[in-house]
Amino acid sequence: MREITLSKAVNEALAEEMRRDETVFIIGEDVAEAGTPFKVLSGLVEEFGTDRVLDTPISEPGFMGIAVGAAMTGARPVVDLMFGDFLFLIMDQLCNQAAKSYYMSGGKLNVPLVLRTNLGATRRSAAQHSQSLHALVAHIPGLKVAMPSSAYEAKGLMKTAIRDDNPVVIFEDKLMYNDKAPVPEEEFLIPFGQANIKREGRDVTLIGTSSMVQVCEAAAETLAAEGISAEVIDPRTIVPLDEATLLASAKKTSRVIVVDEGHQSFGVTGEIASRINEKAFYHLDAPVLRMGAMDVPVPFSPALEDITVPTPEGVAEAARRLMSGEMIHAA
Amino acid sequence: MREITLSKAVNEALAEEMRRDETVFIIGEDVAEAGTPFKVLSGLVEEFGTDRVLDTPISEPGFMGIAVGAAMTGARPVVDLMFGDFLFLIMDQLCNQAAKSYYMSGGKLNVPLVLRTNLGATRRSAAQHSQSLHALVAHIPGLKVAMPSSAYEAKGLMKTAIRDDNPVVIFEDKLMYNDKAPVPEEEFLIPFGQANIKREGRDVTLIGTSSMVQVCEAAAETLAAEGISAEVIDPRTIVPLDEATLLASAKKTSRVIVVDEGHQSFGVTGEIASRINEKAFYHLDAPVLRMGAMDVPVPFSPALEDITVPTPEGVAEAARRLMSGEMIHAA
Amino acid sequence: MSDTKHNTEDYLRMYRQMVRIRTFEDNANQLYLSAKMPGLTHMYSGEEAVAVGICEALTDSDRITSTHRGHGHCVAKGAEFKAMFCELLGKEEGYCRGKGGSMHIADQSHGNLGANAIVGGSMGIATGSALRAKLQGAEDVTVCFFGDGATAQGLMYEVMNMAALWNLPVIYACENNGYSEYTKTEEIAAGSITARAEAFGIEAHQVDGQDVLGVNALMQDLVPRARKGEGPFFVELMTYRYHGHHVGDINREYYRAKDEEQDWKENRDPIIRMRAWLVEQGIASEDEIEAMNSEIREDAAAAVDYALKAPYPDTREVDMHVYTDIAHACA
Amino acid sequence: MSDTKHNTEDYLRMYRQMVRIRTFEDNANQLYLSAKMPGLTHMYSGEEAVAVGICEALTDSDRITSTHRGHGHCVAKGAEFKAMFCELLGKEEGYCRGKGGSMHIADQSHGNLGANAIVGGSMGIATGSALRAKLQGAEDVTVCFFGDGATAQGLMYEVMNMAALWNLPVIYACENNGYSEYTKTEEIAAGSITARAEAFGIEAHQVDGQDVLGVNALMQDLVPRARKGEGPFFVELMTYRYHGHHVGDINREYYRAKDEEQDWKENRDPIIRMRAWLVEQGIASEDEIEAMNSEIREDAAAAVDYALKAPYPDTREVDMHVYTDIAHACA
Ligand SMILES: Cc1ncc(C[n+]2csc(CCOP(=O)(O)OP(=O)(O)O)c2C)c(N)n1
Ligand SMILES: Cc1ncc(C[n+]2csc(CCOP(=O)(O)OP(=O)(O)O)c2C)c(N)n1
Ligand SMILES: [Mg+2]
Ligand SMILES: [Mg+2]
Repeated sequence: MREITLSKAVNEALAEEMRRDETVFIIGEDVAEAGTPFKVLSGLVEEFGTDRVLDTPISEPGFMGIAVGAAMTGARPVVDLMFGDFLFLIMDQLCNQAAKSYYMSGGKLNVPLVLRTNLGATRRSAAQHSQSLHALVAHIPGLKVAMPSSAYEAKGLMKTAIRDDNPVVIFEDKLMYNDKAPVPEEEFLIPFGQANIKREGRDVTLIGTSSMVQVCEAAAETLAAEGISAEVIDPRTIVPLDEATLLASAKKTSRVIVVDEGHQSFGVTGEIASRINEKAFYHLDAPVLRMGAMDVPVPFSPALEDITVPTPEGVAEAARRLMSGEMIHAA
Repeated sequence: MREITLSKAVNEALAEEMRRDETVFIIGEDVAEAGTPFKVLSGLVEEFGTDRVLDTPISEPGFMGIAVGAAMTGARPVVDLMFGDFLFLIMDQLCNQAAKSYYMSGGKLNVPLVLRTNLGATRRSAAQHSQSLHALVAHIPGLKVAMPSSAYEAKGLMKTAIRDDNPVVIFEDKLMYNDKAPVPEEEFLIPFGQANIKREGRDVTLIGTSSMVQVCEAAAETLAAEGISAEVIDPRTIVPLDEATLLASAKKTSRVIVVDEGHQSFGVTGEIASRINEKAFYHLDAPVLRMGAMDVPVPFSPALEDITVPTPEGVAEAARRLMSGEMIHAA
Repeated sequence: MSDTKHNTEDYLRMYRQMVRIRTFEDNANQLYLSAKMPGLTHMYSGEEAVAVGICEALTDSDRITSTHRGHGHCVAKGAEFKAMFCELLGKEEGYCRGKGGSMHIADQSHGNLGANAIVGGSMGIATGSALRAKLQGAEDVTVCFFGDGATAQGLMYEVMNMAALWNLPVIYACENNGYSEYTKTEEIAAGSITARAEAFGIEAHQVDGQDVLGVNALMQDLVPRARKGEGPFFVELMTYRYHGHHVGDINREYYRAKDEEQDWKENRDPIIRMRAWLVEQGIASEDEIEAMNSEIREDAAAAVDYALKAPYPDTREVDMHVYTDIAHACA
Repeated sequence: MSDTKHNTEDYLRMYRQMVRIRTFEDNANQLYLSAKMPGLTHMYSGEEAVAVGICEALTDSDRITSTHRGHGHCVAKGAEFKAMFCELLGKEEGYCRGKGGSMHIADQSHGNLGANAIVGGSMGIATGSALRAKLQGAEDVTVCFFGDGATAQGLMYEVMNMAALWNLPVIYACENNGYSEYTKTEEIAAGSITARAEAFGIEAHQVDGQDVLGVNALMQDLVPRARKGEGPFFVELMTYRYHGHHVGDINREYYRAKDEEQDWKENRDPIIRMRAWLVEQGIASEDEIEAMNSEIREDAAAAVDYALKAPYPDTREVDMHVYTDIAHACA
């Protein structure tokens, strides 16, 4: 199968859906001629024109609100939010308006929009351009949250998101835009709420989101060499969450590590770990371990930044601890 | 000891601190003559004048940003955010600016401000005036988060918050403003990061935040009558979190329920449950149970709203299930 | 006003709609005072000429966005009493199935995109609806209602900028009733409100909001111009609310003199003015008008009765309408 | 310009500071091009007269807030090269101990409240600093630097409104360099930028931002007036950035013609203009100026050298400075 970059995968998904459905349009800063700073949208304005690839002023709350209104009345906007950190600026329009409209109207006014944004540290962009804020969005009922872990997922989930009649937030890892993966030429969609078992294993389950799937896969490689068989699972969407697949794996391996690039505290790892603890407790040989990003603003200095996020070594080490039974003494 | 309302307790705390420290001022909508819609601040403008009790236009991001700048340069603002739901409007100033300034400046520019706001449903205020959004704030490093459960805590935590050199967010339960509790006449502070064991017990630990402490206490009463001895713990601040006290209780009772009024998914209950699972796993007879608010926008209709939040009956029922060992089959 | 003979029906309908709003509010207030309505609500009484003068210049396919003080807009845009009272009481037959209540009430089928409990929260939505109209070549115009207080929200300037850059068919209708909550407009608005719109190159008008014919005449000019792509426009409507900020705001002399209220009610009431004009012009006799008034009163009484007896939504509805495609979000 | 003789030192310092900024930027760009600098950075070259003309009218106790394009403000407000280059490279001796980097750089001890990576993010901070000054009877003035692109952020209007209502000693300095990222200002700003400030009753000026003496003269007038409570003021400074949006934005002809760049560089360069004027006025000879330039060049080279060799912060610093009173946030 051909291999394309994550960036290209997103671009293709958007182009295909825009061809299929005239009501789809893109709105955001420097999305047209510039194709975004990450160049993900290059070429789209040439095909679809400035009416469907709309450059906005630097008004995140404004264009997010505009997207909500357009979505409510028959369009399907794809909002481009340049950095995930800017979510803080649009939370009201996203969480008080988009997320609640369908419910508050008793099922009358739905908001089919997609918010494309990103996450991920280690790009030397410091505290306001490096956050992974998907947990905040996942906490708000009414929003769906997709976290592609490769070009394949980026394409399939984006297409599903655009066709979804609810507001969907997609977090792309900005460090992965140039990473290639096999992506079929033919059209495909990835349904929401279906986890992907990236690698089967017996001894320990590694659940990773977004780029942490790669981290888990790398850890699994290392562990395999040591005779530890790790299962790697990518939930792909955290809302809705495919609990069944996660629980089945937990029950099989009896040991679970959840890895996510958001801050660890009050984040995604706590939710997933809790669900597994609650529903597979008597099958577990050890507590579900969590590995999130450190609870610190992301530092600029490379010497500091790199140690704030989970690494394959860290995950492998945690898996070894789980296997060794060492946890018994800790807990 | 005299009993005063939570509203009066907050008012006293502010008045005392404003008398003690000239740099403390209050800023927000209708805080002066109106004393806020909840009348919590009545009388303060009469004592301290409109320079220290500042009415603003309806510009939440604006006055939050102003508070950050004032705090950075030598004042101690107490920001009044009328409804916790409006947090979505000020997230950028709170989370990108206030929370990170000290870190981004390498320890040079700290931001000693207090953000007073509220949480709590069942006031028939619908989806945009009923949210309990403390989990979002707790996820962001650099912020401290206090959740008073009675007039006593409301006073002691507010005074501590004002003297803290970091940004602190205090969530008052808007349904509790008229609830009375014993509060000493003499000055007192409640240190952050110290949980309060509200009731000792042997069989099950009920951890509740804010108004859920009352819910847990009521459940404990019911359970006591049935011969089940419940320990009730109020963490008082969720950042910093007094893990030690929670773990000690979990190890003692072997059964834990965490009750919080925020949405259950990706919220506070998952964090607390995970920490206990991680660090007291081998002492637990059953999985830590979580009871948050339903994952739905808060509905207006009383018939629906009341069932979205944890109740004493629900907590008692969950405790009974834990005691009966029924969980084994569920998990 | 030249076409008096030809427009007889229009004039009578405007009068009728204003009386319907006033009557609706009188009943809503009564429901509150007799403790039959859950929560609080904001009365539109006194401002009827604004909603009616504007909405009578719109067609059913034109859209509006409304505010926390939204009953007037809802009636003026074509809603019926029964479903409105049902919504106010949280009943299943309400426009939002009881999930929205007063602050989210809307007859969505007549183009009302919802009342909004976030001050200024609908400005993006209205502008987005207009963007959708432009992109899709639709002819509808969107009117964004908001109060003087909402002009303090930055969102307004963001979306006005985009509306102006893109010539969107949106009309910003600022209902300046002299107060936001308990504060006079001059204390929260520096400079000039219309000049703010003009600075973005938007044509702005100030008009007497108590003169339904004047309001309507202006809109009869602006709406077709907006349809032709000459928008956006900004209109400041000088008006007054007769009640307190909400039904519970009864002792309000500390911020507003009784004399002032009396003056507006006696000398500038839009209904009294219109009635006198109708009689003077020979369009309707006093008797005919009285008959119309009582018919409306009876209608309202019957609707209140109906709503009081109507059933609440089934509790199973609580987690419906969170997502379009997930029947029960918490199942 | 009448006081030429008396102000010789001031003129020389202004020239010197402009050259220092240009030299700093040339070195920073070089560090990027030679892959010695982590991440990206935004060059101030071309805009020197703005920062210098303004900051030379301020005292050390006056405050400024800065932007993502903040090196110029930082130098102009009194920072030294060594700590600046150390910060740029993420070293421990940087002004922010390497935690901030280019986008958060600030010599806090000279009243710089920080560069800010959120466009418009510092507008509240600057206004709050001014509020603090007013409340505490301090005499300092705060200057808020921001770009033309930032005028699209609603926050600006919120805080201008409050600054105007409360007569705060703040000066909003809009650096209009014709572009925000890859978009021309006229495509993102409707109407007139100064008129927007005037609509809030704020005195606004437009000035040639390439003329350091003109900028300084205006500020010498406005700063003392602001100190006396006659503020706020708004100044739009017409300027130009010589480099791309950031150092990596090299092929930029798709949004900006080379001719245009050349014209600004050759015919309107603030340093060339000032140099010619100094010589013409007999304040400095060409030789003296050359000597000054090379001294600055050597200074910079030495500082770069120093910074390259300086140590990174110890990894134990990673969770320090999250809170003032918690030594290690993740301990
Ligand atoms: C963002 C936000 N801030 C504050 C409030 C609380 N609040 C509700 S109505 C209101 C006053 C609104 O004034 P205005 O816009 O003039 O409308 P009016 O009530 O006069 O019709 C306020 C402050 C809110 N609902 N939303
Ligand atoms: C809130 C926010 N939106 C978008 C960005 C990305 N961004 C960084 S600089 C910039 C352009 C800023 O333009 P302007 O204010 O004119 O400043 P200039 O770069 O021209 O100095 C943008 C869009 C950001 N950093 N913050
Ligand atoms: Mg008003
Ligand atoms: Mg610019």
